[in-house]
Order: sequence, then structure tokens, then C-alpha cells
Amino acid sequence: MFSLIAPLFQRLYDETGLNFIIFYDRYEYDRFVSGIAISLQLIFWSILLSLVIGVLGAWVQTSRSRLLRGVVNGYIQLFRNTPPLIQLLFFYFGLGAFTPQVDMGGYYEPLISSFAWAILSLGIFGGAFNVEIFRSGIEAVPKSTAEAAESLCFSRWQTYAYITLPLAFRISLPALTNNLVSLAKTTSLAYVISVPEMTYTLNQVWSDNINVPEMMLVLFLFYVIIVSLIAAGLHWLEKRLALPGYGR
Amino acid sequence: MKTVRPFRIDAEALSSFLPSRAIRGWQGLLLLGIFLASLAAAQAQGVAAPQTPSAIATLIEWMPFILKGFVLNLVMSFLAMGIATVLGIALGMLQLSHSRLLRAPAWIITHLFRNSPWLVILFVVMLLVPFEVELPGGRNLILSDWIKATIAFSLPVMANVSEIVRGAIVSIPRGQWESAESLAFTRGQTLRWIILPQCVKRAIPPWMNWYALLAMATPMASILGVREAVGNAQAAMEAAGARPELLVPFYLFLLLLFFAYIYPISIWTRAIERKYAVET
Amino acid sequence: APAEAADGRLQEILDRGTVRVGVLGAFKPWSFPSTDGTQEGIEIDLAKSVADTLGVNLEPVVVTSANRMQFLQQGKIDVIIGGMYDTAERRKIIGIIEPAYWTSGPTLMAKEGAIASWEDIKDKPVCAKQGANYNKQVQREYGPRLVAFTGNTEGKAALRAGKCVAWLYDDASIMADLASGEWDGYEMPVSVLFNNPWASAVPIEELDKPWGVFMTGMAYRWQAEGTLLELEKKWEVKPSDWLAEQHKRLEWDESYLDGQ
Amino acid sequence: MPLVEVHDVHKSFGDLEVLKGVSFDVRQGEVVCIIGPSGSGKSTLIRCINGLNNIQQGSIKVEGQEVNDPNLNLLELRKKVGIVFQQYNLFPHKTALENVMMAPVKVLKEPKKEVEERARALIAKVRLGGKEDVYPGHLSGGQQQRVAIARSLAMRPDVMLFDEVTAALDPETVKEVLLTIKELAAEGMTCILVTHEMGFAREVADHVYFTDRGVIVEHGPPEELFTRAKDERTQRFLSQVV
Amino acid sequence: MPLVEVHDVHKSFGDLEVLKGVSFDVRQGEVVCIIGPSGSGKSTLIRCINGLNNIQQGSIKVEGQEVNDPNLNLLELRKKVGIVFQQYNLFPHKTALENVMMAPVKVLKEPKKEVEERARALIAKVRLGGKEDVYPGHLSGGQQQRVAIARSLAMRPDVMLFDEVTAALDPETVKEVLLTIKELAAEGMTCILVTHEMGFAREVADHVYFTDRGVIVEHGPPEELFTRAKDERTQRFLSQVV
Ligand SMILES: Nc1ncnc2c1ncn2[C@@H]1O[C@H](COP(=O)(O)OP(=O)(O)OP(=O)(O)O)[C@@H](O)[C@H]1O
Ligand SMILES: Nc1ncnc2c1ncn2[C@@H]1O[C@H](COP(=O)(O)OP(=O)(O)OP(=O)(O)O)[C@@H](O)[C@H]1O
Ligand SMILES: [Mg+2]
Ligand SMILES: [Mg+2]
Repeated sequence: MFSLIAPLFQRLYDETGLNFIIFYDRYEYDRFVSGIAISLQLIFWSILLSLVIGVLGAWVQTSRSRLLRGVVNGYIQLFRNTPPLIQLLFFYFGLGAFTPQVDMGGYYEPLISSFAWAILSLGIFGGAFNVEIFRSGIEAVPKSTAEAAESLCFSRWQTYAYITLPLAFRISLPALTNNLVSLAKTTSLAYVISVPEMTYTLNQVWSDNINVPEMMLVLFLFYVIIVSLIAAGLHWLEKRLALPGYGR
Repeated sequence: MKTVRPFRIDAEALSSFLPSRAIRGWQGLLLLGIFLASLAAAQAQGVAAPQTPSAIATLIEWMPFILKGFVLNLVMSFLAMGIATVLGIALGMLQLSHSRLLRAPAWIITHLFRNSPWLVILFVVMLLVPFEVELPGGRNLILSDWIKATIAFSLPVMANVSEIVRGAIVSIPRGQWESAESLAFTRGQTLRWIILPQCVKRAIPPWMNWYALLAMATPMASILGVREAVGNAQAAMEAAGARPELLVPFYLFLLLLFFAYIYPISIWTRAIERKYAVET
Repeated sequence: APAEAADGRLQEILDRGTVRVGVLGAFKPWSFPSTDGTQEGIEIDLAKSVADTLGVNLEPVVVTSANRMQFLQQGKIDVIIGGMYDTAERRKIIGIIEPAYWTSGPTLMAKEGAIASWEDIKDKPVCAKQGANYNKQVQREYGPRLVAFTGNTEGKAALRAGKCVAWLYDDASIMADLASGEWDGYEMPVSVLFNNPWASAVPIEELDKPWGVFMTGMAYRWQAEGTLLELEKKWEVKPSDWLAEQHKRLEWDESYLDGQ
Repeated sequence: MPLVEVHDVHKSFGDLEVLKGVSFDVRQGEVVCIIGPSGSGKSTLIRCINGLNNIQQGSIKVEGQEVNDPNLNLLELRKKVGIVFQQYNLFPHKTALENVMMAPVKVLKEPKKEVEERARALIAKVRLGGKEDVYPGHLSGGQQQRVAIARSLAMRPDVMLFDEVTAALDPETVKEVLLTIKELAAEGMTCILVTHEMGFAREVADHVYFTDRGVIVEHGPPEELFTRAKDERTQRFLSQVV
Repeated sequence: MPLVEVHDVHKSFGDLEVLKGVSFDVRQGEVVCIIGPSGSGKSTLIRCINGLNNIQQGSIKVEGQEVNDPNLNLLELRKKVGIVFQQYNLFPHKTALENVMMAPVKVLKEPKKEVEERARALIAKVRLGGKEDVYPGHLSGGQQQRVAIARSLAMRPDVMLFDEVTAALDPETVKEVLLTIKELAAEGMTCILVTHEMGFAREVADHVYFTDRGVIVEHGPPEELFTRAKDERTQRFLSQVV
């Protein structure tokens, strides 16, 4: 791949001065590729974590315990109403100082890396929105449908697993798409705690090589493509899961 | 056949960007209390050397400096929202224009800025927009850092306001357009007198919600050296000796600061939304 | 536009009545905020001497390592006095003023005993500052996992939290930290990679115009008159041999005046 | 010269031909009712007359002016032709009075004071005196529909089109609206009505047209059509509806 | 022994007493219709029998088993008692066949193959053969309702409860559903129906109960009740409905 495009971009640089160094310099190319990999992993894991939190949180919100509901509600309010940037800094610098670290003989390897902190922080941030989305979905499932299941001898849990949840998930999908896309975009904030994802990597590249406009273009394209892919995937899912006959 | 449609949902009501549904004032106060309690806990934790002031004392000493930065956050958020609103309304109407030539670019701009991370937009504006622009009159307009950041923040919000406006206009029943048309209103007159006034109510809650998101985005400017609350807090920590026990109280204080500002806005937004939901 | 004025920037500054100096905002003790929000530090004092000499007001503009050169090029500041290395590359873009006013080089700060030589950082996480021009060199030569932060505060906090083995930064700053008493148990285990003078800088087109010439004079006087040595004392920075040397070299021998 | 001349009008939506050659004339002061099963193209026909839908073939003339002319000033046409829809479509953010005043003030730029006087008179005429400052949301369906009629009348049209104006109303309020239209017809306003209210059609119409699947199947004075329909389809329709 | 015994049942929602002492018995194979004005507590009564609502006083026994017993295994009860609602409440994300199979497979853990066979037979029985793989959204109301009936039958209940199962349907589809229930009754299924279809009640019911404001006002075989109602309220109700 690299050897294929390198001469092309080298020539582009020589002839026009457009410096896409990440496509012809081996060192920068490797940095770029690892930046992509880390960004993708970051997006994947934070989305996954946010979904798990969303489902669990929504489930807790249907529980009978006022205390549990209150705790989840507090969590939602806290994380929805404070800047994610400060959340990240607080998690990484504030809480990171109190987490255990492994003594690697002379130096320490923190148990939770900046990458892991980014996933944790972003996942928890995105999860706060997902809880609300799933809960609205659950509330939108007609009570009578659940009741029909109940009269067919489904237990509370069976009704939740076979009827309410599958329907709630479908109902939530459009809003979920919105939120997951914005979460994917928010992962660029991991830059501030030096997770070598795309924004961080290209930032390093442009400060080393003074080719800001070119790298900006790459950065823009990267996110537009990622966001479109996620949105397309979720829309596909939405179509596939659409309740036959209930289309709008 | 009579179709029962139990699964029709209002996507807007579910939109992740709308404020939380279960939102109450006393909860906010409770959360504020928890904040303060953790600040106190952080205080107890820092084993301060005898000659250095405690972390809380340091925080209190630097508080005016941080608050001064916060004022810049507010100023940036107000200005950016103003710009975003004006441009966003225009863009949203262009998106519905009959002319493809106007519609296509409006659509592209809207979706480009909606789909790019704020931080990336911020970088682009900060690093690629010159510091001085020449005005037609030959005079030079100086764009200082925070002004550029303000412009950068206004762009994604503009795109989202554009979508809000488009959505609101589209949601007005066709009958309104038709009856205006049959009363000899031109398209522009219909928009101005009939459609837009009806959009305002629908658009206010999401608009306010975007303001909250915008205000929460302003700390990003600190990354590029703008001295708002976060940047000032970090500089203060450095000036106070970069002691590790400062981190928790300082960042906690920042969280508190924004929470105290944003939470009431969320409550208010929710209240307005409920009120309009009842009215219509 | 400023560049068009026949007398150049110096006249513009005098007309304006304010000189805008780019300083690093959180770089103790060279330039850092005081609780009332104003800046103070060695570089601020230097900037003040510039303003006082010109008889104008001083407007310190906080810059970052990443944007200071752009600011200068864009005319947003008149001069950088902001912990900036004098390098060949930079001389192509901006007007570096000679002589330099300080010197330092990249070194490491680490927990006592953790690091013995530069080679020890291979494959280990090392905290650094975004935009520092030696990051790439260190990365390529010694192969650490560089974790670069936007600010010094974060980088050093990360070191303290054990998120990296060492903090890669200027020895001058690290020495200041070690001297401050806040960093007991930490050391500077390796020698500087190279020593690089810090220079102030004006826009490149101003270098040979009155403004550049004036700044050159100021820079010479800081050395010759011992201003820098005084500031060293005032801000409790570990005395630097280089400064003493420069002072001796540039000091004009005025002893002949006594004889008259 | 007839006020409205419809000649061999053809209209399709995509592949669906909705009007397949419809012709009829309406003279000044005449009241015409169009009846027919759902989907027969009644609404489409009426919307073509006021230019809300364009036609593919044929001609529609209002006061001798071709509606289908691409160079026609649609605004001029619409000043002459008022239309009232089934869904009254009042402007919900304006009071009844403002609804009525809006078009003359904003479109015709007539002086506000004059228009207000006229608007109040019109509201009184549709028997809604006292409701001037009420918002549509607080009016009943029948009241809203009458405001809609007043709103159209405020433009001083020469012809009024009514498209099933009572279909969305409950039986009681239907009467109020029909009464208003009846008075209007009695005053000599030219009216074209699409309606399912056969009793009403019989009472006020000068001429009734029965349409089915895009053509006029049969027409004539109401007594004749309602009692001695010749066409089998007309008979079947009437037997179901009346 | 009667299959269902309802004895002096009282039920309140908050302050509102909806059932004020209702008693009746249903024997094996009997078809019972409950009629009465809206809000008289018919749905509530039927829901109590299958334990969807609990009661405050009195007793309901199904096969001698007390429903109101807090220690009762509700699942055991619900296997015996099937219920079909007005809003068919099919599971929209499952095909007709899956809807019918779901409870036996998931709840009773019966072997899938066996259940499928039975389910197909049931779907054929409600005359929907061929619609097995269609989703509820693509079925008409009447078809959906019949799937709902098949779904209940798949649990092999001893009693079937029907709560105004045709109320949401248009006249044509009502017939299909009633036919299905009639066949069911003819086969000897014990049925309790709440219905507004008097003709149907007269045809299939062994016994009709007329309820009003939470009490059974009058009851008897349909010929008797429909023709010689003694109570004034029953007469008034019947005169309006029939
Ligand atoms: N904008 C449109 N696009 C496509 N088809 C249309 C459109 N408007 C109407 N139609 C179709 O044209 C046919 C005639 O419609 P029209 O509304 O004129 O009937 P109608 O006689 O007024 O019926 P109704 O009594 O139900 O109002 C219908 O089949 C309708 O579906
Ligand atoms: N869950 C509930 N909570 C409070 N009140 C209820 C509830 N369910 C029913 N009711 C009330 O109980 C009364 C009886 O209701 P029920 O549904 O049993 O009447 P019904 O005879 O089935 O009427 P319909 O013919 O309209 O279905 C009504 O006044 C109703 O409002
Ligand atoms: Mg119609
Ligand atoms: Mg009922």
C-alpha cells in the first residue's frame, strides 16, 4: 500500500508543494496508520461502553428502588450538564492519580492508560445520553403489548427480554444513531489527554512538518468518512429492523 | 382498514440532544452539594506540607482568576450563539429553497459542519484563518484568538440551527402553505408572515439546548491558548507550583462552575418544552 | 498595514503607545500568571525593560509554543520573548535577535533512580510538551513512547501520577522546578541532549529595520549590563554558567573611564 | 360570457390520470355543486381552477383569462378566486380578525384601518361577532371554518370555491357553515362547491355535476339529477348517499 | 363443579369502586356474554379473572383454584385462562406464526417442532392459512385479531376470555372474527365474551349478563333477556344498541 502511493505523493510535493508527508514518508505514514487504528478502537470501545451503560441504566430506571433510580438520574444530570473536556481532564488527572499502578522495576506502568481513561470517560459521558434514549424507548412500548405477553404467561423478565427490549431498541434507534455519531466525534477530545488518536497524531505531524492545511484536510476527511460510515451502518440496521407495516 | 400504529414515535422528543426529561431543581442542588462534599474530601486527602497553603486555600486564592476566565466562556458562548442563529436561520431557509443552486451548497455546508468534530473545526479556524482580515473600507479587522474561537464554535451550532429551522419549517402542515398561496401570498411572504412565526415555538427548546452544548464546548478554546476558565485554571495550577493535590479540586471546581450554569438552563429548556407541548 | 509604514514597526509601536510582547503563559518562573490575572516572571521583566526604554505601555500577549511564530508573522505581536530556541529553520521564518538571553536544552526529569541514561527510555512512556521542536528528534533517536500534552502542568502532573517514566523538557525549567522544593524525590538524571540558546524574535522583515536593531541593542544590554544575572537572583533560578560567561564576554570594559 | 370556463381539462399525477377531459361553464352569480365518489377528482378539479394544481391539457378560463398560461400572473388570478378547504388551515398564531386581515394588508397592501373595518364586517357576516380576538385553537371546527370563509372573502373574490368544507365537522356545526354559504349564494356570489351534503346541494345549487373517475358522468338542475338520474352510476351513488 | 366461579367480587381503582359485588358461574363448555354500557366494569371484571387486575374482596375460582390467593402461581392460572383484547396487541416484530409459537416455546419450553405443527394448525383454523410468515403490520385488523385468538389458543387454555374483540374493526372484518369465535364455541370451548354485538350474543351465548355501574343488573338466556328484559335500565340499553 505504502510503496504504491508514496511516489505519487512525493511527486505531488515536489511539483506543487502540497505536503502530504504521511503518504510518502515511512515514519509519518506509520504514525498516521497507528493514529487511524487508535481512533477506530477508541470509537468502538467508547460506543460499546456507552451502550452497555445505556441498557443497564435504563433497566435500573425501571426498577422499584427510588435510591437506585435517583443515583442513575444524578449520574445522567452530572454528565449531561458539564463539559466533556473537563470530564476527561478530571478523570485522567484527577482520578488517574489515585488509581493503582504497576511498578515495572524503576518505573510505573499505570493500570489504566490514557487510552483506557479516554474510553472510560467518553463511554460514561455517552452512556448518560443513552440511558435516557433507551428509557424513552421502553416507555414508548405500549403497555398493552407487554400485558398481552403477561397474559400469555411470560414472566416479568421474559416480557422484558423478548418483547419490551426488542421493541424499545427499534424505537430508540434514530435517537441512538444521533448520539453515537456525536460520541464518535467527541472522541477527538481524547487529544487533550494525549491519546495518540487521529487528531493528536495529525497535530504532531503538522507541528513537525508545518503543513497545516494539508493535514487539516486529511483530518476533516477522516471524520466525515467515519461519521458517515457509522450513520450508514445504523440506518441500515434501522431499515433491517423496521417493524414491517409500521413504516412512517 | 383501520391501522393501529402503536409504534409511531416522535423522533424529536427522543433526540439525544434534547434535555433530560426527568429534571428537577432540587436534584441540581443535591448534585451541587455532592460536588462541594467531594471538594472537601479532596481537601482532606491532600497532605499539604506545613509551609505550603492547602489545596483549597490555593483554589480560593485563584478563584477570581478562574472566574475571570469563565466570563470569557460566557462572552464567547453568547457571541457564537448570536452568529450561529443568524447564519443558521438563513442556511436553514436556503436548504428549502426551490433553486438547486442554493439548496445544494446549503445542504453541504450544513452537513459538513454537523458531521465534523468541534475540535477539528476549532483547529481549522484557529490555524488557517489569518489574524487580520482586510475590510472593504481598507481598514483591518483584527481577529484575536478568542474571537476566532468564537467563530469556530458558531459554525457547528450554525449547522444545527439550520437543521432545526429546516425541521420546523417542514413540520408546518402543507395546508398552511396552500391556504397562504391561495390567498395570493408569495413564497417569501408566506415564509415571513405565516411559516416562520409558527416555527419559533417549536425551535426554541432545541435552540436553547444547543446553546447549552455550545457553552460546554467553549473550554476547548483553552487547547489553543485562549485564556478562558480551563486555561486559566491550568495556568493557575502551574503558577501555584504544579502540585498534584491541586488537580482534583481545580477540575472539580471547573465542573461545578459549568454545572451551576448549564443545569438551570436545562431545567428551563425542559419547562418551556413542556409548556409548548401542552399548548399545542 | 503595519509593514507598509516607512519607519516600520518601531514607529508604529511608538504611535500606538503600546508594545505587544508574546510570552508563554504558564512557564514558571519565566512567565506565569499572578492571582490577579496579570503576568509576571523573568520574561515579563525583560519585556518591561523594552517598554520602559521605549517609553510605551507593555501588553503581554500569552502565546503557546505552537502558535507563537504564526502570531509574529501575522503581526499580532511585535516581539516574542517566550522561551524559544534559536534554530536554523526558525531563522528562515522569523527574525531571531542576537544575542540570546538564556539557554537550555532538552533533558529529562524522573523519579530518583528510575532512569540512568537516555537509552533507558526506549519503549517507555515519556511525557512531553506539544510543539517542542526536539520531540521528534528524541523520538527517533531513543524510541520512547512520547505522550505530548498541551501544557506543562498536565505533562508534569502526568509524570507525578506515574503515567510516564520521565518528563522531557528544557533543563532550565526542570532546574527551576527542582529548586522550588515541590519536586523532592525527583532528579534530572541525564545531561542535556544539546544546549540551545533562547532568543527573542521580531518579524523577519523587521530584523534589519529600526525595530530589529533596537531589539538587538536591548538583547545586548541585558547581557552586558548584568540584567539577566539580576533576574536570575530575583527569581531564584539556579545560576547558569552560560549567563555568567556571556556577561563576561559582552561586558564592555569601562575601567578606562575611571582614569579620566 | 361565463365567469369560469372549463374546457376538456386533463390532469395526471405521474401515471395516474385523475381528470380525463372535464368541461363545464359557470356564469356570474351561479351556484354550482360537484358531487361524486371519493377519489373521483373533485378536489383536483377545484384546485386547478385556482392554479394550485397545473393541468396537462385543455383550458380553464376565469373572466376570460387563461389559467393554464405559464405567463399568467397567478397572484392576479388568486385575487379573483377564493378557495376554502376542508381543513380550514387558519393561521394558528393569529387571531380570527388578524387571519381575515392578513392577506389584504400584507399582499394587497391596503390601508390597515380600512381593511379592519371590512374584516369586522365580514366576521359579523359569518355570525362570529365577538370572536374577533380569539385564536383559532380556541374556536370550534365550525367557527374556524367560517373564519376561513371570511378570510377568503376579504380578498373580494369574484368566485368562491368550497372543497368539502363541512366534511371534517360534526353534524351540528355543519349547519352553521352551510347557512353562511347559503347566505353568500343568496347575495349573488358565484360559488363552486364540492360537497357530500346532498340536501344542501339540492337546496342551493343552480346546477349539479356528478363526477366519477375523472369525467363528468351526468349533470343538470338538482331536482332533475336527484330524482331522475339517467346514468346507472349516478343512481347507485345517490342511493348510497342520500 | 363450575369451571369459573365468581363470588361477590369488589374492585376499586383508588376511590373509584368499579365492581360492587359481582357473582356468577360458568360451567365447562358454556358460552357466556357480558353486555352493558361503557364504563360499567366489563373489562375490569374479565381482567380480574385472569389475574391482570387483583380484587379487593370476594373470590374468583378457576377450576376450583382461588385467583385472589396471593400465593397462587399466576403462570399456572394464565395457562388455563386465555385472553384476547380489543387492541389485538400482537408482537409487531414477529411473524404471525412466531406470534403464535412464542409463548409455548419460550414459556412452556415445549419442543419447537411440535409447537410449530400445532401453530400452523391453529392458523389454519382461524382461516389464515398462507399468512404464517406475514408480519402483523401487513395484516388487516380482522386478520390480526384472529392471529391473536390463535396465539391464545396455542397455550391450550380451558377458558377463553374475549374483551370486545371486534370493537376496533370495521363491519366487514367483524364477521370473520365472530365466525372464528362461533366455531370455537361450537367445538365446546368455554368462552366468556364482552361484546357489543347483540346479534352475535343472541346467536352463540348460553347465558347473557347485563352489567351496569359495577353490578349485574339482570341475566338469563339470550332469548329471554333480549325480548323480555325486566329491568328498566336493561330495556333502555337494549333499545339503544340493538
Ligand atoms: N398530489 C397528488 N399526487 C398524486 N396523486 C394525487 C395527488 N392529489 C390527488 N391524487 C390522486 O388523485 C385522485 C383524485 O383525488 P381527489 O382528491 O381529486 O379526489 P376527490 O374526488 O376530491 O376525493 P375525496 O372525495 O376523497 O376528497 C386520487 O386517486 C388521489 O389519490
Ligand atoms: N387502571 C385503571 N385505573 C383507574 N381506573 C380505571 C382503570 N381501568 C379502568 N378504570 C375505570 O374503571 C371503570 C370501568 O372500566 P372498564 O374498562 O372495566 O369498563 P368497560 O365496561 O369495559 O367499558 P368499555 O365498554 O368502555 O370498555 C371506568 O370508569 C374506568 O375509567
Ligand atoms: Mg377531495
Ligand atoms: Mg372495556
